[in-house]
Amino acid sequence: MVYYVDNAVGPRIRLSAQRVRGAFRLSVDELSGQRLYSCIQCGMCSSGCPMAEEMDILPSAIMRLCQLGLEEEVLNCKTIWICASCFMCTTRCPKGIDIAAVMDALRQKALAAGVDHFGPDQIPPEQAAEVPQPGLVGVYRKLAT
Amino acid sequence: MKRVGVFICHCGINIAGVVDVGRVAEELGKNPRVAYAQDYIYMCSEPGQALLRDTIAKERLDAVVVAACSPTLHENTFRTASMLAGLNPYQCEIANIREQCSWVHEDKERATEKAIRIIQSAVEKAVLDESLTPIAVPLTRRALVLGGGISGIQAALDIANAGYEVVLVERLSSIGGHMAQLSETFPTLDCSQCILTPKMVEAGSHAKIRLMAYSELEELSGYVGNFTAKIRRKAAYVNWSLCTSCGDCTEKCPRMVPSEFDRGLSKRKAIYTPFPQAVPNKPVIDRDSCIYFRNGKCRLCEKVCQPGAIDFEQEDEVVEERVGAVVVATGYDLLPLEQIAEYGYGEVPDVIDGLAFERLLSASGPTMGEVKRPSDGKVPKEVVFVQCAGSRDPEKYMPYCSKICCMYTTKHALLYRHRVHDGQPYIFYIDVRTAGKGYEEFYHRAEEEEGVVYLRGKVSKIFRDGEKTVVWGTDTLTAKNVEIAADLVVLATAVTHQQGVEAVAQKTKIQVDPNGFFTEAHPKLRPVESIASGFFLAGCAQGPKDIPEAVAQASGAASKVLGLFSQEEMHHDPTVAYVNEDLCGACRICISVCPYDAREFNEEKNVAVVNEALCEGCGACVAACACGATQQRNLTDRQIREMINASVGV
Amino acid sequence: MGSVAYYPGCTLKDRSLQLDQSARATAEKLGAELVEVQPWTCCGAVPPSSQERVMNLVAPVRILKRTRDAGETILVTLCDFCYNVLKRANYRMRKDAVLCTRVNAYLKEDEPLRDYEPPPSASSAEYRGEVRVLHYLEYLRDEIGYAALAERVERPLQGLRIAPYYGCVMLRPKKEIELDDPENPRIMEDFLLALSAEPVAYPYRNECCGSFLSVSSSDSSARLCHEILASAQKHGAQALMVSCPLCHYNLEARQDEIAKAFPGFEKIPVFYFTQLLGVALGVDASALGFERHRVDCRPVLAQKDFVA
Amino acid sequence: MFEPKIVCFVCKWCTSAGADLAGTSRLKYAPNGINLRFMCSSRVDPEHVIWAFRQGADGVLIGGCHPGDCHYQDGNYRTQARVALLHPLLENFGIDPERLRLEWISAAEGKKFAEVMDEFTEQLRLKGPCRLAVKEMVG
Repeated sequence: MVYYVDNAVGPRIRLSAQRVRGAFRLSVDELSGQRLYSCIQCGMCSSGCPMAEEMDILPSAIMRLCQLGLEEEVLNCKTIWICASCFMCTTRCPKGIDIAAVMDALRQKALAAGVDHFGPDQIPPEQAAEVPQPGLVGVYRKLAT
Repeated sequence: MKRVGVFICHCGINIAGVVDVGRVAEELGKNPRVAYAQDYIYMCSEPGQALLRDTIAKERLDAVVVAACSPTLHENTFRTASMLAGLNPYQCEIANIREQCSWVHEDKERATEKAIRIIQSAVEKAVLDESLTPIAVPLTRRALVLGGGISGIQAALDIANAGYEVVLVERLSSIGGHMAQLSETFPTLDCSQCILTPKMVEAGSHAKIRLMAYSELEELSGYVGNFTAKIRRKAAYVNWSLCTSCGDCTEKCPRMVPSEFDRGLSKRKAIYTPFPQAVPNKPVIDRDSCIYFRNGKCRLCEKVCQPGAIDFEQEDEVVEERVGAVVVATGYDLLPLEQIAEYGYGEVPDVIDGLAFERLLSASGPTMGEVKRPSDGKVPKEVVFVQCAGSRDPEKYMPYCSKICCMYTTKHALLYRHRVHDGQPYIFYIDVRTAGKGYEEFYHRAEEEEGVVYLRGKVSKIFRDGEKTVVWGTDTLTAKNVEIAADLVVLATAVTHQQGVEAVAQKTKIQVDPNGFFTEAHPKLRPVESIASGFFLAGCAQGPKDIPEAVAQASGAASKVLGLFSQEEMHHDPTVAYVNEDLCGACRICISVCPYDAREFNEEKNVAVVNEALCEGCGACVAACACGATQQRNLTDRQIREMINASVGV
Repeated sequence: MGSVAYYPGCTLKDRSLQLDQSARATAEKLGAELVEVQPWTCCGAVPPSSQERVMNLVAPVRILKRTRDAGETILVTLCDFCYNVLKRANYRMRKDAVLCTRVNAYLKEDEPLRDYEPPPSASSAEYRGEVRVLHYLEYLRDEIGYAALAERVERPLQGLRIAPYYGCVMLRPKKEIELDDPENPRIMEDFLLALSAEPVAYPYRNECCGSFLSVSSSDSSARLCHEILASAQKHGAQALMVSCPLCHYNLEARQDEIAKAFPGFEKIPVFYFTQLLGVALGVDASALGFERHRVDCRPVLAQKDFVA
Repeated sequence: MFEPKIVCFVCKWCTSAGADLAGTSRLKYAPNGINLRFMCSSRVDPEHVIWAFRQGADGVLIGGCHPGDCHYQDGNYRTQARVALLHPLLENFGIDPERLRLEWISAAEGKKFAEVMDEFTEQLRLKGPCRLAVKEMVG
């Protein structure tokens, strides 16, 4: 039985060593080659993100959720599919974290579950014929397995 | 009749451009009280000063008025010049016709009128000015330091090393303060004992320091340079001069009570030294716990003491010391856990405070440096640290930031990780404040390299659940509520004023702020002095601060004391209050309004008198005096009336 | 100047022919010949990050290795994505010895399959980042020099107000690209000044155009592009200038959609920098591929008599 | 135009220093006030105020440090209390209490000093001469 309204905060999350030092954060660290613990939550990545207004979770909050090992929240969010890999965050991060790489790592983990977020049927043929290759390769590489 | 000379400065065109200085000189010349009036281009220049000096001699002037810039700039210059010409410096008055006239007005006619009135008013004052000499006050070059923590030790050593005697008074039986309880210090992680104990030993054995441990200030009288302190040496029930510090008494004592030094995490005896490195290393009997004092039997310690140092008949002794300056370094305390309702009122066994955790981390602590929780001695695998426990909470606890907790909690988490490799520390914080050299780097080290999880949000509730201590908090960064089933919770409880600060404040008359910390004379420019002369502040008694800051302030206070001691004798502005004893109605209002206790009542003569050494010359008592008996030198009511007359042009 | 090794990349051979065409024409005018190092493959098109790093690096490093083996020290490229991929791959080959060894191991494996004969001088030595990857703009700035370039200008673009658009991958991430300051770049502005054109300063020059999102989420891309274009117009630009085919596609080819979504939006031409260079150097307009544009660039140029 | 005479009792530490700052900042204000510089505003005896009015002042300004900033701990609080008691007294004497003004002007508030002087002057201009001038009393 679920009593919550849509997008309610949800139940208290139990933090534990297992969670915060668990496999999820470590795998994101490894996949991205970054250290999530070095994020100081200053929010600069969020404040400069051109796509932030369309995201459900700000990039800095994504970093935070990863730090706490909240895998489900991260992998089910929209943000990671909205990131355009423009590297604005990466360029400005005061701790030198490649946040775009973290987003890539998260997409990769989410895609490993087998659900593509983009398919050939979603692109009109006339567009497919004229979009420059980096756009096509990019969308398949980032949003599909 | 007094011969008054008036000198009007042009200050180039700064004054003369707006004020018709020639006309001013002419007008003043008409005043029958003015014997001489002259304008000059730059009065502060050497020729200007020479003019002043020469005219004083030539015209046999008894007083001068220099109409020029603000007295804050050149009052000293002109008073010195007057003095060189043989005039008493208090016979020189400044009329400010630049900052408060020529620079602020455009209408030349009216500015000239105003300048004339300003100067006339100064002339009226000068006519009635007395010749005064600064009040000389003798000086005892000996300092009293209250409190034997790191601040007190530092101040005492600095003063003593400069060659002056120090009386160092410590309430407990050993100096060292809270620093002696600490394990390691941030951000360098050097061992607290290792850097503190040499200083304790030095202070304890210094030829110029009279260490009075287990003593408290009973009474303080006098004023700057001349205090008399009565110090109560509490009965230790041990004759320290006979005691050899062998420790046999402590070993044999059958009575065990919680150790204050270990924050209740271990037991001590009823006869004890608080910790092994204590200075002086002499035991005291805790009368409240001692079996003999409670029911008249036991005296085991006495039996085993070979030198016969145990003395159950010992009584408190009050010693009188004369000192010239007082350094207040009475330290801090922590907000008791028992006062924090939402964190279990101190009833959850595995909720401890920061100093207790220091003892758990300390190699010489109750667990020899192994982190074991109080409830069952198990090594905690998940430890939650809660910052701002009682700080930054004006509603329920302390309104201020305790300043040191961010850093010591970071240190705690880091040291915990060093001791328990598979342990997970969490820190709940509101802000992480790391303003200090190497502090931010230290914080990053904990977060990045040691995997300390920082959670931004205040813990709302802590409760026991079986073996676990459950912490309910939030992480505002993800906007999610979190809970942690912790094995140990460490509260960074608020740094509060020392117990008994009210008594010290009352005895010393030093102002205390609403939070119980001693108030500095100026928050920026006089941070180590009290507004009351002769009192200096050091360490957490003035406000929460870390060791480097406390030491810096202690050295600052010591240097202020040394500055005071370096004077031949002290001087004091003579424009103080005085009493026409014939007029005094003995109402004593003056005594009640004086902020400096400079007004006293002479029972013999039945009049109120002024202690000139203490009087700061504010004039509050003069205005309060109903019968005009109290006057202020060179600012009498008569002078003020004449000045008013001149300024309205009567 | 002689010949220069050149990597056009897929897009320039297919969807952005005018970029390739105009670059070659301008190089020729400047006395340099852009020579493709054959055979070449796709660089991978997506900047390498995440764990796929190793596999993603094989293609670009192969291109770089072949360039080195052909005896070249410089590789010029135009497409910002190719530039980003090649330059970052090169950076990693220089900085990460372990990664370098692993990538080279893969390259060894494909040796038996190679369909080309390595030049006799080429060694099978591991590739360690020896080649310098240069953007054509960078080549113009650092190898030819903007001062020298200015001297070659036949038709100064006096009075032409151009908003340079940098986009993302040309400048970022700074540590690996090091072309210019990513927050306050000068390379395009200085280029325009060399051509006597007037660079327009506007805040959106390094904001993202949406990149591949124009495929998956075209509304988002349209929003971003509209902000960029409107900002440039507000600051007085007559046209934009880009170097990236994807930026060009998003900012130019999709202006119909932008106009639909944002009433009041007025279309604005978007040049490739090579086209403006061509005009200034006196290359015939027919060789610059203007006919391939959706928003005709020629009226802006014709206004000032830069082209017929 | 009627130009009121204002006697200003200013404390040395704050208000006089604020007036000096108005000068160093070259602010311009009405020249109607003459500053009498005391150590502390608490030196001002209510009698001085009455005396000033008797001698022909049209307004009296007392300037002290802001609450909590008094150089002598709490002198300005005493001043405040005295002024509060003095106001009804002035009324009894037939003096408009608004002619006695208490202002906290710090050493940093040169602008405030200038503004207060202008405003007070204007206020007194509108009120006209204080009728408790000594001439009237004597006459």
